[in-house]
Amino acid sequence: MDVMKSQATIATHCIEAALAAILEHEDELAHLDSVAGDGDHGAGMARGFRAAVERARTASGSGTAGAVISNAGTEFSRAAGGASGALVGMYVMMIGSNLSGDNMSSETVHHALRQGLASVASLGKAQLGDKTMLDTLIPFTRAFGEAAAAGTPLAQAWQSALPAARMGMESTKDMIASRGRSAVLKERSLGTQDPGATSIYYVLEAVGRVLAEECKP
Amino acid sequence: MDVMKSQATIATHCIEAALAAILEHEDELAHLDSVAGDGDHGAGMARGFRAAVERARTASGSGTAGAVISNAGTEFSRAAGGASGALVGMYVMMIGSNLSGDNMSSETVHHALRQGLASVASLGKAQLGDKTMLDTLIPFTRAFGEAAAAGTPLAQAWQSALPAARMGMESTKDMIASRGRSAVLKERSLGTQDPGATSIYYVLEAVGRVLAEECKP
Amino acid sequence: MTRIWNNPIEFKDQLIDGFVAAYGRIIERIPDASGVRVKGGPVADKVAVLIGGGSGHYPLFCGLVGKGLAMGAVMGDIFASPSGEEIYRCTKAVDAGKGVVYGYGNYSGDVMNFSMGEMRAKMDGHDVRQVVISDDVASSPEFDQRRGIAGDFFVFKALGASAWRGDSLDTVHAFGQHANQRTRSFGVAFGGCTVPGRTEPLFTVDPGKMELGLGLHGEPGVETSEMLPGKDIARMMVDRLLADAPQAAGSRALVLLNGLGSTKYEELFVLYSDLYKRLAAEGIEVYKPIVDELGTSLNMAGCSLTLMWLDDDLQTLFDAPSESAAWTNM
Amino acid sequence: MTRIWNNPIEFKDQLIDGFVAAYGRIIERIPDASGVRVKGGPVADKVAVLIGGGSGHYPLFCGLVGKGLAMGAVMGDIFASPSGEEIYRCTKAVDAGKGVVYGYGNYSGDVMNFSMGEMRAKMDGHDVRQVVISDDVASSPEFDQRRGIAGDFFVFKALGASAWRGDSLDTVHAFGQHANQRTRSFGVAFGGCTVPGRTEPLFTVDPGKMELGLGLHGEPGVETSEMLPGKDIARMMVDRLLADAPQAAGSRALVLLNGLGSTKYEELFVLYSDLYKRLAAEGIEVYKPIVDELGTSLNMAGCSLTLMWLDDDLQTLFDAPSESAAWTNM
Ligand SMILES: Nc1ncnc2c1ncn2[C@@H]1O[C@H](COP(=O)(O)OP(=O)(O)O)[C@@H](O)[C@H]1O
Ligand SMILES: Nc1ncnc2c1ncn2[C@@H]1O[C@H](COP(=O)(O)OP(=O)(O)O)[C@@H](O)[C@H]1O
Ligand SMILES: [Mg+2]
Ligand SMILES: [Mg+2]
Ligand SMILES: [Mg+2]
Ligand SMILES: [Mg+2]
Repeated sequence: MDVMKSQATIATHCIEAALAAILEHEDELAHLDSVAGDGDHGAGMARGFRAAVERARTASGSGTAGAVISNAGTEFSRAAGGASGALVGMYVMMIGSNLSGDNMSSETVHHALRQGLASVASLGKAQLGDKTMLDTLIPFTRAFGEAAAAGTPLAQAWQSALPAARMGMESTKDMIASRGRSAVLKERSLGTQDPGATSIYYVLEAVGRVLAEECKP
Repeated sequence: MDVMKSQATIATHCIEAALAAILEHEDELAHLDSVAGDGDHGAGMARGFRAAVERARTASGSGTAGAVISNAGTEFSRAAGGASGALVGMYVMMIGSNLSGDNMSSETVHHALRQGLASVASLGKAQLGDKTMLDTLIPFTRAFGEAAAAGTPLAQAWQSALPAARMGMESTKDMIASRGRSAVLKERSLGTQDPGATSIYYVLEAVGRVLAEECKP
Repeated sequence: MTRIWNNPIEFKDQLIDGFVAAYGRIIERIPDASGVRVKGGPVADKVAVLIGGGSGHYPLFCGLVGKGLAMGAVMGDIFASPSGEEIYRCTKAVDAGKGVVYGYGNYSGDVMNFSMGEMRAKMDGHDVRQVVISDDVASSPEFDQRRGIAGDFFVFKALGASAWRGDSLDTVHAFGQHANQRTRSFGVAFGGCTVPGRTEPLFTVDPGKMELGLGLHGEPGVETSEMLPGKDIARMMVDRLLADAPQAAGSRALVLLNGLGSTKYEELFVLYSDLYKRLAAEGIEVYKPIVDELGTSLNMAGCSLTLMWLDDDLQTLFDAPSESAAWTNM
Repeated sequence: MTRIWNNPIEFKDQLIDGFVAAYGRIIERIPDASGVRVKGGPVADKVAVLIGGGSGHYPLFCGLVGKGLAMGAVMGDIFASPSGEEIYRCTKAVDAGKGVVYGYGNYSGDVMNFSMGEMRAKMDGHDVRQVVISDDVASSPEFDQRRGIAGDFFVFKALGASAWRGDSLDTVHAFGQHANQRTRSFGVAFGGCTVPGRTEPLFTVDPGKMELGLGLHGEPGVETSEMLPGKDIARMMVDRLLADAPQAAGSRALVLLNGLGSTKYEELFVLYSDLYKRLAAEGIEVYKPIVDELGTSLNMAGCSLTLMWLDDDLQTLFDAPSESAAWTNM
């Protein structure tokens, strides 16, 4: 892969773009989480990414993309708290620590995304259809993997996987929660999109924009 | 004075009519008291007269009008509490204990009303113009005294004094409280009629109706 | 708003019933009266402190009855002083023969009713003194015209501790007066409360505004201000209190940041994070601060700051152990 | 709604700052972490109970740190579990070498974060056990799927008393599990709370309705009902709890009637006046009932009833003296 900027810088931009996307949607996320949860999802994601951005910037000077991202994930976790703090933090951290060296191809990224996904699934013990962020992440990772297997470069592979992620996110509207706080409310969560599935989609979309801009093939 | 019913019965009816009048205006009194006070004036007057009615009924069989009224006043005080409990209770009690024997002429009633008024003034240390129930009671007692001095029978004297009481009550709208809870709020009480001045007017009016009906000259 | 009730008319009786059922290990109902006293009745050889006022202010007043605190409390209806008759009955029920000190907030209804109760009790041979608490600096420029609000707590603690250690009637009374002289409060309100059976609040505060100088009975404040961030509320509270500090009272003070009902603990701690810095900057040496609800106004939104300037006597009285439904210290 | 704040982002830090400033005589800040511990640091030869969760529930969690109670509390943001990292740091700061028992309410965020904290602490050689509290009968038919609400208090008291009298790690942990097994709660809500910096409540309840099975984090109830008079709420609460009573647990029970924030003491006592009769009619022998705010949800309107069925061990643990900012008993 051929890039103009250092991969650590691009990684930092990805984290920054994620923060911007969350801040833009903070009220919407708060609202989604208040229907059947405790309304703090927007604030928690913002808290996490604010701290993650600071750490990414510090790490970016000396480190690799992987180091930037894993540091950002650790810091996200520490600062955010809550279910999403643990899960998203773990996701970002595992992606970072599985991005070996500076070889950021769509295949290595796919490997990292799968490790991230596996860690979220094992930490949260949720499955597809449980109305969680997994409903965005699983289809995204699958679609990304197919593109990567077909040899699509990173930025395009990422773009090509977003529609699947969006469909996954939207599918949570019709689901009844069975994990996380809103699980208690069962039917009450019906009709409302899952906040975690929504925020993680915004993050994926923001990262896609940075990759499209900055990873010139 | 020539009456059909026993004076004790009439006295009991007066207390009952007072209760009915307060209940009818309970919300209005609550509202007036909430502007600069604590909103409990309607409830307190109702509590007092409810208890007073029970006691009056018990006392009515064996006692004189004076005994009925003084018992009702004592019971009003005990049950109502608050500033108006002390003041109105004292007022009613002092009227009752100054109604000697069964001779209920406008003159003996005037004497009793003056004793009641004096006790309220000395207990509360308020003066005309302080935005209290005294602003109803003082003009009422004065006008009643004039009619009594002119030899007007009880029921008519009472009627003739009500307009002065009403004017007194209405004059509290333009006063700034300087006694009682609302005194603290000073200007905030301007424009609102004093709750105690209002409730005592309703009581006087209700008693007037009973006297007009039941004291046939 | 007040939502749990059966019948507004029976509200007070049911609340006393529930309170007595819950805290029967500490207090007991005074027979035939609207009040409670320490379990087992008045304690021999001790002056009895009798506190009271309207209901709706828990833990004022019944929550502060117990060893080291009040011997009894007489309870009026919501926001209504108890009647002279009830006060009289409770006086008889707490006096162990050493006399009784009344402690209550300065409201005209309470003053009249406690004075009537005192009159009757004296006729029966009870020795009675009064401490009328007037800590609210917002309510009048003249000290003894002021209302009593959350400062009640510090005065009751001093009265109770003095009585329980066996001080004479005159001494207990003098400590109560002294405690009141050294206590100042200032409060702000953000929203009014709703009494049982009614659906409208006693007053409302426009969005973006706050009321200064709240009353503890749901009375609105004495003036209206723009809503301020925590640190500016802290500054204003401290300024108002210090402008009215008792003369030559030193710099050591108890501090109570009191929630009125709906302004909750986390907010109070945030406010306190600015208050303590402000108090320190003004040279106040804070002793055992309290951030809690010790005098409420049903579910009113707001809070008040109280300082009681200490001397060694008052500090000893505050430190003395006590045990009641709502305040226990060892 | 939450009205006092400076900057919503700094709300938690300022509340910890204010809490530590106010109660520095009992607790101290854990350096470099979002938490507090008993003043002077962990006590030698004692197992440390570390409690925690999101903020907004005072006195849960920091208000219950002190002698006879928790050794420390780790504090998350409003309604957000503290992170694994914070939990790890606090674990290190409270362990006196005898091991640590975590006590917290069963929410997926808390479970994940405490488990991550435990994992890291174990890697550093700390011996850690967990008691995950699941008292809310409304939240699931399966006991260990249930949320933790006000029952936290009874479990913390048992854990703390066991730890402070010197029990081993296994014993403290076992008493915590046992206490949780015997604790049941059921709550109702009348109105939602508003978190700092927002203007809309998390949920609203239509006039004339109430929510059954409230969450302690501003989650709405699991079903909606007509608003009922106090005595019917009392009946329903008791029925729901007894339908789910632990097996063969006897009839003696602690009782906590807990206010969520805006449902005030007087209302709770009125409700208790019906509850105690109902409990007696059902043969429950109530021990030292508590009517208070021991687990709030900012200014949410509502309340919950908790029973902990006692045996002699649990009764002894409850009676053991303790002293913290919000709970002191002698
Ligand atoms: N066990 C789980 N597995 C996967 N995702 C989960 C799980 N529990 C919660 N989530 C996700 O976290 C989101 C809620 O996050 P947030 O509101 O920040 O945390 P909390 O529930 O602690 O308040 C949910 O919308 C859901 O997507
Ligand atoms: N010192 C006083 N002298 C005469 N009337 C008074 C005095 N204080 C209060 N009042 C009357 O009592 C009324 C308020 O009564 P109420 O609301 O029942 O008592 P409280 O003020 O204790 O709540 C006032 O409107 C006023 O008319
Ligand atoms: Mg949430
Ligand atoms: Mg009034
Ligand atoms: Mg009143
Ligand atoms: Mg949360």
